[in-house]
Amino acid sequence: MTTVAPRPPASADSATPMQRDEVRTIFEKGARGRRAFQCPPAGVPERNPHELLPESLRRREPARLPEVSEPELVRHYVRLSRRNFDLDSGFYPLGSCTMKHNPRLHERVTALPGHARMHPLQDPRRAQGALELMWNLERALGEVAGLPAVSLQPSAGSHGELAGVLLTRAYHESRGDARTKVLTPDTAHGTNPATVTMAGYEVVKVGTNADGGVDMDDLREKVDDQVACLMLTNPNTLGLFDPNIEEIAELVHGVGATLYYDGANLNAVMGRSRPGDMGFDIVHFNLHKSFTQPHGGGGPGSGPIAVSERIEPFLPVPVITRSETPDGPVFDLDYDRPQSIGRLRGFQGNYGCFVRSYAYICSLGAEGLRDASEIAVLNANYLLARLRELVGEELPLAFGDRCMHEFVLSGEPMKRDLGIKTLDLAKRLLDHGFHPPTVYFPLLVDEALLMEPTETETRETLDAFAEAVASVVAEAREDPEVAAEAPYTTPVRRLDEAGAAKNPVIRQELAADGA
Amino acid sequence: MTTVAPRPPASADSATPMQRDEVRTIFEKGARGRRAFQCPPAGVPERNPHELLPESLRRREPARLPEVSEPELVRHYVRLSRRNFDLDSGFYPLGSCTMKHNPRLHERVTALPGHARMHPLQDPRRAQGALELMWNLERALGEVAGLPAVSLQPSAGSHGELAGVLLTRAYHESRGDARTKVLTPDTAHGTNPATVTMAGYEVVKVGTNADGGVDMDDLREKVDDQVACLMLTNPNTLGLFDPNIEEIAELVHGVGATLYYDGANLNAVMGRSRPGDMGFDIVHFNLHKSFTQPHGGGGPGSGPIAVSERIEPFLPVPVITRSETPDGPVFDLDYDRPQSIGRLRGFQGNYGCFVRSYAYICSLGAEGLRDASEIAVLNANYLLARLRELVGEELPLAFGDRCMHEFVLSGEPMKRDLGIKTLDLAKRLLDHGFHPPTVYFPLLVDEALLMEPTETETRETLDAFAEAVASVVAEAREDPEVAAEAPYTTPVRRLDEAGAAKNPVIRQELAADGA
Amino acid sequence: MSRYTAVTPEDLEQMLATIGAASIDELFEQVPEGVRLGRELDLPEGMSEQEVYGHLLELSRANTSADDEITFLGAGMYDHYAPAVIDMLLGRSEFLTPYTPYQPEISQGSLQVMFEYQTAISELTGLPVSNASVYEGPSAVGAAGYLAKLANGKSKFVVSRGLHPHSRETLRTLSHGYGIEVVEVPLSGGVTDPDAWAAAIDGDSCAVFFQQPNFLGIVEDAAALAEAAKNSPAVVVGSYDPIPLGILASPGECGVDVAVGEGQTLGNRLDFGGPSFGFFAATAAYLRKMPGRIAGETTDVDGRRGFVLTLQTREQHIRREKATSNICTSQALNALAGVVYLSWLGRDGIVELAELLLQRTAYARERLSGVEGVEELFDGPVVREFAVDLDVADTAAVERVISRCQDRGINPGYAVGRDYEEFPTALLVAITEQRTAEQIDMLAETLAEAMAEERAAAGVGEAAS
Amino acid sequence: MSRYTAVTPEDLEQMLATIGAASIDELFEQVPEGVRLGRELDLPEGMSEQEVYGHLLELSRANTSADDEITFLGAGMYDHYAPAVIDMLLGRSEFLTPYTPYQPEISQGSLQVMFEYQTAISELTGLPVSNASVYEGPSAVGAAGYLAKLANGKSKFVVSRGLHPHSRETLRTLSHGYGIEVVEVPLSGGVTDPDAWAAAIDGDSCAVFFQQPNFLGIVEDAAALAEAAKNSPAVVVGSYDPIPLGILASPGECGVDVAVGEGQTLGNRLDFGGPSFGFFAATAAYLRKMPGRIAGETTDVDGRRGFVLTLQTREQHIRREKATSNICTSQALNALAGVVYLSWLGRDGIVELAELLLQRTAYARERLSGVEGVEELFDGPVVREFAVDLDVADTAAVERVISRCQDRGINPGYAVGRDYEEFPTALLVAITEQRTAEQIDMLAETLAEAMAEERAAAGVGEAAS
Ligand SMILES: Cc1ncc(COP(=O)(O)O)c(C=O)c1O
Ligand SMILES: Cc1ncc(COP(=O)(O)O)c(C=O)c1O
Repeated sequence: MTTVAPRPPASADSATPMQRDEVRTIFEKGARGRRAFQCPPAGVPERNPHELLPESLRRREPARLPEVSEPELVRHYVRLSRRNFDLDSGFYPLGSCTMKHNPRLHERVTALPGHARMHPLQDPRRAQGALELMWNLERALGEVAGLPAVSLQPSAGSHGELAGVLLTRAYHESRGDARTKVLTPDTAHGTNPATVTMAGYEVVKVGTNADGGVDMDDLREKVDDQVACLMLTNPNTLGLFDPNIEEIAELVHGVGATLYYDGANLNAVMGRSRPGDMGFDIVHFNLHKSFTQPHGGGGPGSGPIAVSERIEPFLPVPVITRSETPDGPVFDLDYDRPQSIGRLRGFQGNYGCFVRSYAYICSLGAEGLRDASEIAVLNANYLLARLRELVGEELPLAFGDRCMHEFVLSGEPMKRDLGIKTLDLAKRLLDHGFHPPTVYFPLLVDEALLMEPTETETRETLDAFAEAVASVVAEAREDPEVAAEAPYTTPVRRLDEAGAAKNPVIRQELAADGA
Repeated sequence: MTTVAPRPPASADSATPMQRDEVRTIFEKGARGRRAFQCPPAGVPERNPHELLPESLRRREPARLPEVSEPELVRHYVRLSRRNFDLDSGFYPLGSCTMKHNPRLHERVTALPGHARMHPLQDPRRAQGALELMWNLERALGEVAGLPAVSLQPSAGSHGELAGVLLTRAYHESRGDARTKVLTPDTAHGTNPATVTMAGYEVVKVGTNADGGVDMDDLREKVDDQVACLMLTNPNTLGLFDPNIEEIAELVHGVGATLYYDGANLNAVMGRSRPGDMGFDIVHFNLHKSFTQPHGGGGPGSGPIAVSERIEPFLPVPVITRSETPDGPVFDLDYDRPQSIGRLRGFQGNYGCFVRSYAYICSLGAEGLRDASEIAVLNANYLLARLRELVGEELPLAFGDRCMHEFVLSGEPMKRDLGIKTLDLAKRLLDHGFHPPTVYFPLLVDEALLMEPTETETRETLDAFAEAVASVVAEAREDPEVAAEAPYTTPVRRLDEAGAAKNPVIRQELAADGA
Repeated sequence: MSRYTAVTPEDLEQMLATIGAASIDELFEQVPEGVRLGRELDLPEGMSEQEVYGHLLELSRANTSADDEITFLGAGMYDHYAPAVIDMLLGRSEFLTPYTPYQPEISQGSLQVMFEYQTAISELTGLPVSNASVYEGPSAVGAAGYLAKLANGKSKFVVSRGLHPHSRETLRTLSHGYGIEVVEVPLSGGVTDPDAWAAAIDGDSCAVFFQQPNFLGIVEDAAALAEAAKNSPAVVVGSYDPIPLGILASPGECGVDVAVGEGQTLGNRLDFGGPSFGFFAATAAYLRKMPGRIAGETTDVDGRRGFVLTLQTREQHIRREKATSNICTSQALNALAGVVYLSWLGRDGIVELAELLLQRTAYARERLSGVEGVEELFDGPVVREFAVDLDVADTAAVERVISRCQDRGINPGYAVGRDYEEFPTALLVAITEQRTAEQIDMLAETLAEAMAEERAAAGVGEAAS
Repeated sequence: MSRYTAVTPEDLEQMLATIGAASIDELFEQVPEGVRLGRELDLPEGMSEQEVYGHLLELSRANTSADDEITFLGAGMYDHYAPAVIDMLLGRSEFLTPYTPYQPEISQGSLQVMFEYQTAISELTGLPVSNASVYEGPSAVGAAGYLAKLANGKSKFVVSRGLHPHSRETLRTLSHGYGIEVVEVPLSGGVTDPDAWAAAIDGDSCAVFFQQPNFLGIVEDAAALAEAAKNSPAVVVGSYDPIPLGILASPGECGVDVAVGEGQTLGNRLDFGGPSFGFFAATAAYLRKMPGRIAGETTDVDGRRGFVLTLQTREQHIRREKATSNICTSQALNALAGVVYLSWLGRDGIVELAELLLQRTAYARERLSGVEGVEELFDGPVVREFAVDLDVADTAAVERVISRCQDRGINPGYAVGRDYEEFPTALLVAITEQRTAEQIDMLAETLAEAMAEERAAAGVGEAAS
């Protein structure tokens, strides 16, 4: 390892330089006795607190929470925030994550007291706005999926998957049909197999053919009456729409299994093709992908599911109902669903997310949603074309010729010929001010780079990104060490992840005290 | 000039490196036809627009406003924002500016629709909340000032000054007394003399004595029956409370002139001493200083005035009134004030600022306001003590021994002995992540550094700042070039201000077009 | 052109040329004809920003929110005051819009927040290990069950009926999948029946679950409940309300193995039930069985301190079908609200707040017990919520009483009979620092009126008064 | 300890020791005893955040805001929709909390915003020079007057009565100080009387002032008004409503020297009247007489593009008594809202929006003229606001009609008679894109009812119907 890596031109995007080593947690700031909180007076006749709560039930050691004034609190977290890269200030082509623009309108409407300050157990008669919104969102999602019934309850994609596989189980059990296996392609996202296990099924992997689609022979071989379900992403995680989808559906339905649609890639096909029409029984949506929830550094999300007629009786409770009355429609929550799989969580799901995605659908309408998918596909193909033009040899497309909303390049030739890995490219892109694409996924492509530009990016940004990738490749041709030691301009550089896992320090040690 | 200035350790506080030269304005982004705005349909029977507005009144050249999508708009301004230093992330000891913490509560309450969405011409009977708030704020400010009447109308400190001098004029004129001069000390802020001219008076400067107070001999000499007013800041811009204030008041009142209090430094004395009790007739407040308005990069502010009995009849219209009725108090706006100087602006002043400062006063109460001033003075004296300890020789205190809420150091010895100017020190502090103090003001101190830490800073921050100043001085002792060419870590470095003024480019040139 | 996209006709032309395609339709040729939609979706037309705002505002006005009534409704989510700093910080693009921190070099903000959050939760629970959040309360209980299954593979969950009904239902839904039986232990005198609890725990017990304070608001003897499981293989899981933990014996002090709970009260909105977050803490023994993200401290190549996602071999993206959980997207932003809230409260503040709740709740309990036809359901210690029994016919009558109160602008609480047939006429009343003594007095008066009305309508008591 | 300060008892002790003082009182010894307060201020006790929030919420609820009624009230401030991006950007600490950009190296954000703002205002007005904002509309008119005084030193301001009454009053207040006489020119047929205007302008005219559209909403022939001053020394000042400038002939196209106006409609809240901003643009001739901050483009020592405050020798901190204005703190944040709003609208959007106003206003004018007892006051062209005359007794009756409408949830506008004795029974009605056709229909119906009631009460017309 050389000590003086060639550095890119010094950069500084901020007017508040923070020394790189100045990393103190909130627990390392403040002082004993400082506070941001001021407690209001109780205002009631004071009772002896130790009579109200006996000593035996009281805590002995205090929770040593931070002790800071409000200005210290604000400054700590504002400064900390700037150690993040974010979508609002840079391109984020993280494949499979659909990092599309998050309209600020959504934060405004979600914050309205009539939404934000609604208690989830409010009498439905006094929650008609919330229920109507959820009803409308269910109908819209059902229309996008091409399926008749929707539950908004799951909290994220993987939660939707779990709901979906449990629905499959309930469906089979209702027919006295105890099945044991669930098929997932080897391109599947990790949540799919993990979900299968959690739902008590065995995972059986299905291979991928040379075109990047499901290996039909392998599928034919594995599909039998012990198969409860096939979970599929379509377009799949290679960004390719499976041309055999109709046959796949036929095969799966032929053995009485259900077909599950992992909706993470729905952004490719909204208004152009519908999972229900492809033969899927159960679909989950990632509202935080296709329907633009801000991702919050790892959530919250929301993972509604849409299902076919035959799955509908098993949906989680409660279910939203709508009845016509002389005074107009009335919405309610129905808990009386004898075949339901039950609850997956408290209350009615991540309503705050529903408000955002509903606002999004209202903004775009039918045409706008289709347009979004079309431009997502256009942008992906444009970026792909630009990259092929610039670095087609070093970073070839892994499968196929065109793509849907995302595509996978292989960093294999680059690694072989230039000596830098996909990871190095990713790290060097940080110095160019870009978030790297998803790397090393899907697993079946060596040195994979999964790129998803989304529809909300400009052509100029795609060009700049393609040129940055090309410049990293060109630079590596001169000196691979540059990328191998990148990044240089970030608050920290490559971190010791192995050490972190080996010797986990997952909380701050605090000084003991007797107070 | 050497080309390779010694550089501080590389720093990067942000996860989105922006190349230093990447400066494009919003007019240089986007493309013809892009848009963030979507116009709602008119929804009325369409009329011929050219009949409604004849061609002769229509504009010929379009306003070539930016053309960007919402994501482009957001990204532009979010990135741009990070090229600012701000109080929420760093220490801002800008003397005379009282950069105290801006509680976020204030933004929340100001945004409540019942405040933010109030039309200023709403019928007072339907604006009782707003008028009550203003009434309460007037009473509180009057109590802090020790004066009986308040007008909230002026938009900022200098607007308050103008109101004050015009009130003085109205007062004298009402007595048939045409005076011509206004006295201002040489330590006065620039707005004072500028105001005097705008109000049609002649400025007469009063000197400063060796202790940093008003030169009493000079004052005695200049005070006569042509003097309409003496404008004073107390503590003054040296951070010193004038020990002769009672005598000054006597002298000024002795010739029938008014005494004006520039309230920019009120943060030193809240709850400890009151301008009214010192003999002042008119006081302006900078709500954006003592009463913590976020400064917004140069406003908005608010500059209410408090006045004595004899000045009250001349206050701007409208005046808020309160009457007791059987249903409780009723507030109204009184326009019928025959001696009033009239309006200084539209409507009732910067109400949004009133909400914030009123919330602040509610939070702190009497004790909290006094406490704020006490800690402001404590912090200033502590910082002064620390700096004396560390760099007392190079940067001596300009006047006096202790200070009130701020103090002035002289960079003269540093310049003489180390060869770096106050400006260089200021610029080098940027690399340490601090906003520099006010420099070259007040004018009567050579190489002045005016430092005001405020009460909301921690001791740790004051220590770190003092040490940064000391380290710049120490560094200059080694190599004055470092500071002379600082800063190094900022998005841009020293800018050509002379060139900018000589050849002013004050708007973007846009390509002509025929559209 | 949409306001969120930027392809002008010129852009389109040039982009298609670069791609070498004649049209966008050509790009969709991958989609087999048989599954092309071939029509526009049946959805309303798109709207301008202001119209969408107007529509959503209108819907919001068709709700009765905690701004529109004085609410004593709790039962799992509570109307606490969240300070304004939280809005500001959560609204910052830098926290709001990034994805999960896969690239640590440019995600130190999110990662350090996770580390701080884990520390705060660890302190609060007195347990050494916390993850960076799970979805929310009841599913956190479910996740704890799955951890237990992975840990010991036993066949039975023993569940106190004091556990929130949503948690019990969720546990049942999830455990059905992997085949664990759920046995419920009844309450006795308002707390988990200690004998039934001890009797239900045996060598097949995979995990035992209780809630603190329990659904009726009563503080359980958590140490005793944990002790009862000591000689079984069972993982002891407690579902905790975090604010009362300011004064209640911590899970760590009580011998609890896994402490979970609903994080809404820590700086998150009510939001009609979500998003909030679930916290999940455990003893060191379960570190490598934890679900979800965990941030760890480390150093970079230059020796600088930094944070990374760690112990990822537990997770689905690495371990796939062998993962400890399928969770991926979680509740990072809500957990940020949580750690900011806890830092805002601070070490002394959380104690003061909990003591305030204790006092006001005691006052409210006393006040309501003085109302005609209303009496304390149980007399165990409570911190922030308590149940009273109404002298009315049935749960429907309780709901009518509630509704009568609501018509007067006061929401008196939750009808316990909706979930507990054994307490058909109980009303669960929640107190927060936002409910003043004056409002508690109003509640007592309003409840008295509503009770009188209900009893008059039903012909009970002084019918005509 | 206060939540905004951080001095613990240990801090205090150590700090006093470092200072060498025994107590805080000692630090205040500078203040002569005679002027020490010696008691606590007579103010209420401090409150917790939640209590302050509650109090301010309560006060806000005692107001009838534009959220609580359908409002057609304008007369200088208008209920336009401001997009959500503005809240976000103005809420960012980086824009919200810095001072005026005295250190350009760490203020490029604010400075570039100013430069962009100046460009946008320059485009909108068709004038080459814009400052970075002044306080608000009427005081911007006052500032234009002072510029004229500095420019030519003449003795008379000629002012159209179409200029907003607040602007006229402000001009009078300010000009009294430096001794300029104000002469008003009446309206004729709803616009500035051209003959009287011409007659009033002479060799002593320092400046002439008109408003576009004028207070009654009517579009003036700005070019003709400017032309009339051409052979005088007068500076031609137009006070403009910025959104109609999307379609109205620009000041630059009309020969106006200085264009000012109220910026509230450009992305700022109503806020009961402020803060907003005033814009101030001029021909190149007046560059060095402009008040306020101006940002200019330049380069740094490394040749990088950057922005600075420029032409500061105009300003008070440099020139003191010789400054072109005393303005210091101005309205930077509100001007930021302005440039973001204009960028959001965009080149085509501002035209579309103004055309929308044109159509809806025409519709409203027609609808209201159809109401019994209501007729158009003047028939000149209008864009966003118009006056009708009510067939009632006097201004008080107009105010009663307004109040009757407000009781029905609609605020029909402004009683012109409050400021114009020549139009005692006129009602000024403002339209924005937030007022739909349906709401305009409701206005017509409500006004009809209110008029009928008022006239019935006064015994006019079909009293009993
Ligand atoms: C293809 C795919 N499936 C499933 C998921 C899981 O979704 P979530 O993160 O919402 O649980 C993801 C998200 O990363 C995904 O990309
Ligand atoms: C001493 C002094 N006086 C007056 C002013 C002017 O106040 P404003 O900026 O609010 O007009 C200032 C502000 O910088 C000041 O420091």
